[in-house]
Amino acid sequence: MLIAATVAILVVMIMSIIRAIMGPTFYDRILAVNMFGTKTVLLISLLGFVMGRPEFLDIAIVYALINFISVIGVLHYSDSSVFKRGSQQKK
Amino acid sequence: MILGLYNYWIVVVLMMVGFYIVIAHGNLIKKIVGLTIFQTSVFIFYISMAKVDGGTAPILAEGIKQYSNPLPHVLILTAIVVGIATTALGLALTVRIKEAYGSIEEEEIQEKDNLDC
Amino acid sequence: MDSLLNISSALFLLIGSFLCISGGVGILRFPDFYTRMHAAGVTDTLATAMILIGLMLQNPDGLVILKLMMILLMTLIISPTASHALASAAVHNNLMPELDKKEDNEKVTSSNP
Amino acid sequence: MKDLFAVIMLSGIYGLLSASFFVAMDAVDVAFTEASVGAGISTLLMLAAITMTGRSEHPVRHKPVLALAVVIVTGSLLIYGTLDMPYFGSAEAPVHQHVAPRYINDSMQEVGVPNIVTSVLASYRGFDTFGEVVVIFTAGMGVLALLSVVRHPKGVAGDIEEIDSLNKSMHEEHLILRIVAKMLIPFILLFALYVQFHGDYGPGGGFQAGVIFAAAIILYTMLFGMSTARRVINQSLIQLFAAIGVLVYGSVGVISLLEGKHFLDYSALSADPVAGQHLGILLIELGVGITVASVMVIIFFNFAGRKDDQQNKENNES
Repeated sequence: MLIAATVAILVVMIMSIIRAIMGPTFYDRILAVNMFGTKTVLLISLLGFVMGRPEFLDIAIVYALINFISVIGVLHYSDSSVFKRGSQQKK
Repeated sequence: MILGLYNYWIVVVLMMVGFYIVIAHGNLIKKIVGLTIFQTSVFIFYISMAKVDGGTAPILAEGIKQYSNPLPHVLILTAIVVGIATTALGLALTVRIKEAYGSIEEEEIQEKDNLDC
Repeated sequence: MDSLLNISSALFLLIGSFLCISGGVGILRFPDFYTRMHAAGVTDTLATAMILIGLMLQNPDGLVILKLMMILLMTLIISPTASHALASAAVHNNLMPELDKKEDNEKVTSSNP
Repeated sequence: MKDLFAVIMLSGIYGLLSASFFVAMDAVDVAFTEASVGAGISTLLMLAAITMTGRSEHPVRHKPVLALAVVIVTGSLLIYGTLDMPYFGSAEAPVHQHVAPRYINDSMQEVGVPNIVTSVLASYRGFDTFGEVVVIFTAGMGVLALLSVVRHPKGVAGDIEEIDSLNKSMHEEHLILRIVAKMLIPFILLFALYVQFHGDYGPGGGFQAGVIFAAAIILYTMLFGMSTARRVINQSLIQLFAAIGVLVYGSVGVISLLEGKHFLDYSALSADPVAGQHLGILLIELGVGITVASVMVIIFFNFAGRKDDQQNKENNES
C-alpha cells in the first residue's frame, strides 16, 4: 500500500511539472511549484517508511517550511515593479 | 550488463544540458542557471556512486549491517553550501554588470566594450 | 488489533492517493487559474492529511508520530496561507477567471481554500 | 524559454526533485542541505537578482550549431568513458574499498557519534571543512564588497519615516501572512537549533541549521520590510558574527595545537578522547552554523537592500 501511495504521488508530481511548464500565467507556475513542494513532503515521508527507516522525517519538516518561504518569496518579488511592468507589456 | 551504467548516462545528459546552456545562451542569468544544473549533475554523480545495493543511510543503528558510503555525502554536503555561496557571488557580479552596462546580454556588453575602446 | 491498524492505515492511504490523483487531474484539466487552485487546495490539505494519518497508523513509535503530527499541523497551517497569498496576489494583478470573460451572467467566486 | 521567471521556477522544481532523489539514494544529510539550499535560498536569490536585471531574455542571434556539436562530442566521449565504470550499486566498486570501511566500522569507537556523515565531516576531514567554511566566508565578503549600499548621510530620518508608512500599508495587505509568519518564525528558529545540536544522532548539522536559521530571518525580512529587519538585526553585528564563526572553528584547532596534538585533533580537548571528540564536534558545528547563517543573511540583505536602493532612485528620477 505504501508503494501504491508513492506511485500515486509520483504521478501527481509529474502532472504538476507539466502544469509548471505549460502554465499560461505565472501564477499557474507558482501554484504548480507549491503543489509540487507539498507532494515532495509526502513523498519523502513515504520514502522513509518504504525504506524502513522512518527516523528521517526531519527532512520533510524542512521541506514544508522551505516551501512556504519560497512561495512567499516569489509572491513578494512578483509584487515589485519590474514584474508589474512586464505583465502590462504582455497584455 | 551494460544497462547497469544508466546512472552515469543520466548524469552525462544532465551535465551536457547545463553545459549547452552555459555556452549557447548569451544571458548571464541563464548562464548561472546552467551552471547550477551542471553543478547538481556532479552532485548526483557522487551520490549515485555512494549508493550500495541493500545499504541504508549511514547513520548507525541496531541490526543494520550494510551502509552506503558516507564519504561522498560529506563532500557533496559542503559542496552544496559552497555552491550557493559562489552562485550568490555570480549573481552579485551580474547585478553590478547590469548597473554598469545597462544589459546582461553577452553580445551587447561586448559591443559597448568595443565602442569604449 | 494489529490487522485493524493495518487495514485502516491502508484505507487512509488509498483515500489519500485517490484524492491526490484527482487533484492532479484537476490541475491539468481545469480551465483557469482559480479552478486549478481549488484542485490544488484539495490535494494540499485533505489528501496530505489522509496520507499522513495513514502513515501514523503504520508506526507505533512515539517520536515518529510526533514528527508526523508536526508535519500535518504545519501543512494545515501553511498551505491555506500560501493559497490565500497566491489568490490575493492574482486578484490584485487583475487576473480574471476564465468563465467571467466568456459569459458575464455567470458569477464565479474565486475558490479560496 | 524566454521568460527568465519561468526558468527560475523550473530550476526550483529541479532542486526539489534532486533532493528527493538524494533521499532515495540514502544520502539523508545531503537531501537535508539540498532541501534548504536548492529549493529555498537559491530560488530566492535568483528572483532577487532578476528583479534588478529584468526578466526577459533577448533571442539568440547566431545559430548554436557549434555549441551543439561541442556538447554532443563531449557528451559521447563522457559516455564512452563511463563504459569502464563499476555498475550502479555494486558493493565492489573502488569507492567503497579505500577509507569508507574504516569510517563505517571504527567511527563509533573513535568518535562516538552515530551519524557517520557528521563524524567524517567534523572529525576525520575537519581540515577540509575548515577550508569550505573559509570559502563561504570569502564569498559572503565578496557579495558585501560588490553590492553593499552606500548610505547617503542626508535625509536619513525622512527616508525612515517614508519607509515606515510604506511598510504600514503593506502590512495591512498581508495581515494573514504576517500572523502566520509570526506563528512560524519562532518554530523555525527552534527547529534550526534542534537540527544544529541533533546533528550527531540524526541528519543535520551546522550547514543545514545555518541555512534554516537564515531562511527564518529572510522570511521575516520579506514580510515585515527591510527597515524593520535592519532594526532587529544589526548589519555590522551580523558581519561580526560571520567572522566569529570562522574564528570559533579555527581556535578549536589552535587549542589542540597548543595541547601538543595535531591541528583539529579534538582528543586534546578533554581527558577522555571520545568526550573530547564530542566537545570538538559540537564546537565546530556551532562555528559552521554561525558562519553559514550570517553569510546567508548578509547575502540576502545586500541583494534586497540593493533592490530597494534602485527603486528609490527610479522613484526620485520619475
